[in-house]
Amino acid sequence: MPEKRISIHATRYDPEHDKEPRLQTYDIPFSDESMVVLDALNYIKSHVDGSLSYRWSCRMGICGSCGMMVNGTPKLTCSAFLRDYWPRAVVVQPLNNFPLIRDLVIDMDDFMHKLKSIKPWIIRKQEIPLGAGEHRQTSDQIDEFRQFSECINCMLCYAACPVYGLNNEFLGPAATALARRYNLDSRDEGLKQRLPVLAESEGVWECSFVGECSVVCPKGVDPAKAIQQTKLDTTMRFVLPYGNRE
Amino acid sequence: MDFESYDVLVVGGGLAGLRAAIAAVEANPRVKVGLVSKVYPMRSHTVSAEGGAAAVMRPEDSYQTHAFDTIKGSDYLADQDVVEAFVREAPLEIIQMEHWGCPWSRDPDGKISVRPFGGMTTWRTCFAADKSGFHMLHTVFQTSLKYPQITRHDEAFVTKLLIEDSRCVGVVALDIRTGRFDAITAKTTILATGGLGRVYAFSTNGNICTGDGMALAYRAGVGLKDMEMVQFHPTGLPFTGILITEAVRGEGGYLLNNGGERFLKRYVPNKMELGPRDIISRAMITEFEEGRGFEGPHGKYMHLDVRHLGEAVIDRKLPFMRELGREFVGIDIVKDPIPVRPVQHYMMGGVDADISGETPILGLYAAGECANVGLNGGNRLGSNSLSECLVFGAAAGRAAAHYASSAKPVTANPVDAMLWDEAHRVETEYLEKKSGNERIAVIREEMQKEMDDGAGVFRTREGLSKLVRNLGGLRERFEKVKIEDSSRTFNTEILAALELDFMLEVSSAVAFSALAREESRGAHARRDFPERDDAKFLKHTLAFHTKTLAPRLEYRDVTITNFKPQARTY
Amino acid sequence: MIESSHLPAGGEGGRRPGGDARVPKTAFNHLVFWFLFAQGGIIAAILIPVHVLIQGILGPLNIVTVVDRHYDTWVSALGNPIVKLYLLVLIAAPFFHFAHRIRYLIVDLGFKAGKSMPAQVVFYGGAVVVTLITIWVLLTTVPIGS
Amino acid sequence: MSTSEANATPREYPWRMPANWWTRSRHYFWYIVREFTAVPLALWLLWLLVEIKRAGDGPARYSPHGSAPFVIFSVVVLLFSLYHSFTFLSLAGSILHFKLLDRPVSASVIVMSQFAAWAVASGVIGFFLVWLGR
Ligand SMILES: Cc1cc2nc3c(=O)[nH]c(=O)nc-3n(C[C@H](O)[C@H](O)[C@H](O)COP(=O)(O)OP(=O)(O)OC[C@H]3O[C@@H](n4cnc5c(N)ncnc54)[C@H](O)[C@@H]3O)c2cc1C
Ligand code: SF4
Ligand code: F3S
Ligand code: FES
Repeated sequence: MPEKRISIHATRYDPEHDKEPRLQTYDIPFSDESMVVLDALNYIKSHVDGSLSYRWSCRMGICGSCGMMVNGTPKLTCSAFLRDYWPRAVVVQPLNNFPLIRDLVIDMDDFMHKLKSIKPWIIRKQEIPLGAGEHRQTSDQIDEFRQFSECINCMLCYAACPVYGLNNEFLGPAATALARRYNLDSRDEGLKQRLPVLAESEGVWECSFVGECSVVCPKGVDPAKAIQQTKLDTTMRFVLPYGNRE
Repeated sequence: MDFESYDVLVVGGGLAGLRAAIAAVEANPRVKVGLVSKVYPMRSHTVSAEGGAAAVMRPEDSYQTHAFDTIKGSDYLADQDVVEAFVREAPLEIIQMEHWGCPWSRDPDGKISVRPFGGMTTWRTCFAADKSGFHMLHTVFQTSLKYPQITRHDEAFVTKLLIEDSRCVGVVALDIRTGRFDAITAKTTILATGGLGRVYAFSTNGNICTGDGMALAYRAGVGLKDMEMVQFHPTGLPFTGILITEAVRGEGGYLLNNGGERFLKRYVPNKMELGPRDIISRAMITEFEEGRGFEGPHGKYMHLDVRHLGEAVIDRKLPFMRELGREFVGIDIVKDPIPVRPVQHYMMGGVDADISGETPILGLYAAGECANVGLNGGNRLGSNSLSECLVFGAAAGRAAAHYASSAKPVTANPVDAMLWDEAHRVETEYLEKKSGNERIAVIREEMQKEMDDGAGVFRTREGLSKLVRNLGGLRERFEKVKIEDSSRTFNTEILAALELDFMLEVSSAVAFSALAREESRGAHARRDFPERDDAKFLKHTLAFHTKTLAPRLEYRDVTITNFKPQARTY
Repeated sequence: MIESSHLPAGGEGGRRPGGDARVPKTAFNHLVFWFLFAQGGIIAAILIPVHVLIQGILGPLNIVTVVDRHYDTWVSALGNPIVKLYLLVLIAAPFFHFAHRIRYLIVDLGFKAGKSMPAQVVFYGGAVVVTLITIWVLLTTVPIGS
Repeated sequence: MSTSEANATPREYPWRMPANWWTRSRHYFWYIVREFTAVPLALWLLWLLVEIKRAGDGPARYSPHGSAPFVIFSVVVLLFSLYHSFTFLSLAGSILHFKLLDRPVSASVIVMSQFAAWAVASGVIGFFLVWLGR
């Protein structure tokens, strides 16, 4: 039986030589059913073309660095199986909605700043000393925010969100989910400091609930829910009578 | 243009590095801290740790037993003063993480839960479901954003330490995005670059775990300690090497051979699945050799069975394992046993550092997996490493901040020359050299295979001698390596070459150290010397860089305080 | 060519104007718009389909008798203040929803002008105008009690 | 040797959103349809306003709209309005979060209750529209 093969079309862009990105085709052996798209890229880099650039590390879907567009959908390439595409070709492109640095490497600095802007740390009026031990927290209290704490910053949601694609000043899905993660944490008292960031004009209001962010999220974070809930809670704080304001 | 410099420069954005950066700022809010990492900090390999972090958290437990478990686990190669200090600090660090927001799993009364772990006599591993490392890393990273004193240099690859008059004054780093070389200077430098798993073909470690920090320190003249001590974890998924956490056994999973037998009863009868990693890994290899393993397309394996735990327990305590099973093996661990085999996992050895992370070079510190402060000896107990990153990361951060406040400033002159030299070296050795014909990946794959064969779970003199010979050959071939990528922008091929250079360096430290230790201790199992030999080898190996491939080896006594070496049985 | 330097600046800023230094402020206009949008949306979702079905399809096809098919019944219904109030809610509230959606749709289709202050005035102002017209029609067409 | 200017990232290829982005995926397309429902619904409500205004025409000249094109238009509007109701109620339901007896109410229960409310309201309104028309 002839060796099984698969075609990979990967984006190439070297700012020093290219005016714009183009696709390059590689025909590689598809030797193992458990091969993922990332394995294919690694095969290319190791054996065909050492200059192909992309990010990856853990190969177990947790470091969040290997997100790319695979046949038009944002995916973690380390958990996108070739067998799901074969015998069709696989088109691997850099994540949508971000400036492109090189080949499959996008510039995500923007997110790093947005992350910082939502103050993703526990804010307390009064810190308790280490000697006093831990804050008590029940499993139910953890369940309030658990889902939103699972974000691996993979940027698939930003790549899926057309609103971010149209206006990259939008705070966006993952940053809002993480803000909500802290706002819902029973140990945190920083809601008031985070609200202005969430509720400013480029904050949650920009989102028109396309919902695709949650569809592509590999970790079940549901950032769309985080955003809509933030809109609702923020509005209620101001619309409802004073009793509900903090 | 002012000559700016940091007080404390941290190399590495994993748990140890971030903890060090925060500790430095908290020790002295006036210090300026730089944090260099070759990947965005939250991509660091700490992210993949699953099981949890050990600390004495319960009244039933005691520092004494945690210390004893650790020392016995280390096969008496741990420095006992270090261990004793470690067990006292660990609970505070766990609570500190809690205050910073780490979503630790909780008991019904709201306190941090603990679970059993291999080699620990009692329950003391704190966990955040089975994504402990992920949650801890994101917690410290996000907390670090709070401090304006910390300036990050993301995606900058350190190629060399700047040493001036036997004092470390910073690093040379390649800005990956622009291809520019920078001298990032500082009064003190903390190495926290993680492990070296990628020198093996089959490893749980991520692509970035290439032993860079060890090689950097080694080349700068610091000894690498106990490099023969490489941990193999019993339960990796065949093919990918993805780790199935020890917590699976902690929660009650069984290891079964092809006869459906819990074979560990022949090896660690009192501990069974909760035996230490080195012994279980050897037991599995022995079973394979005696024909009691399953045969699969990716080699022999055993079954790890959690079906009897039931869906509820699995979903509450091991949800990520179920996800991994589904995503990467196509099984549901509620219904199917998990195929597993031993896999390279952790490096006990590392940069020689003392209890506060200080190395013999002034101004240079090390912490985390890349360091060897004497905690893990011959075998690290599962879940001690995350705690180690916290405790010794913080210690190094504080020590560095303290030293920096009295150290004399760094001057521009020699630094400029060193920067130029280093930039020039990389340019000529890699970018401008067009003559080579060796592929990086080919050399890397051969090195990995050699390491798997020669410095795996079981070692022999023949195997190790062959390994050092072949590493020599690979080093020569590496001189002729070819770089196809001529761009300066995000040139990952140059990084691969620099990493391979580092890996070849640390591999030979491993191989030579292993060849010289003619006994079996902890993870270092010599078929030709199956017994532990306290008379000759109750000592740390120190490997020093030389002009040739072979390091100069020295030995240093182990510090013994309260625990006299005994036979290690479970 | 070797480019090198000391201490590269850790590039601060991001893509938002002002970068990390700017001070965020709650946008109350958007807060109100969203609140009205959500209210209107739920009212539209729950009330409109049955009106369309009965008044737009079943009535004209004479499958059932419907209040607006006959002058008498329609006028007497419209004279009832509760009916007036109901119709006001039915018509006015959804327009705030529509205004919001259409404005965002325009932005989605690539017309940035949809975000501008004039667009906000036109769209939400439009909804206010529809509300006023509805009130006027309801009060003048069939006065209460006639 | 300089610092910050040199760091200004050069030559990145900027992202440009193609104008036809919403035709590139089924999900995006249905999202645009969802947003577009506002247009037919608005038109239909304007018609209803006209219908009210007509009541001022007097008994002799009163003629409710009932032409075939109008019925066809209504059928189209009905489809859009059903799509609006389904999407809005399920989306709104999934984001609401309440607690009942200290337990969070599951999203599916909330969505179900929204649909139930819709059904009841439609029944009551339908009844009045017909009953008042006797
Ligand atoms: C799959 C897996 C599961 C584990 N589970 C557990 C567990 O349950 N419990 C436990 O206690 N331990 C566990 N461990 C071990 C533990 O996770 C690691 O030892 C620990 O996370 C190491 O942290 P670190 O900060 O030292 O290094 P890392 O997290 O690896 O970070 C290294 C950092 O150094 C940077 N770096 C490296 N080289 C360079 C360079 N040349 N220039 C610039 N930056 C550089 C990297 O970018 C990175 O930021 C596990 C390990 C693995 C692989
Ligand atoms: S919310 Fe999901 S998709 Fe978005 S960055 Fe986080 S993990 Fe990735
Ligand atoms: S895709 Fe974008 S528009 Fe909102 S719901 Fe998600 S952020
Ligand atoms: S390589 Fe880490 S998420 Fe894919």
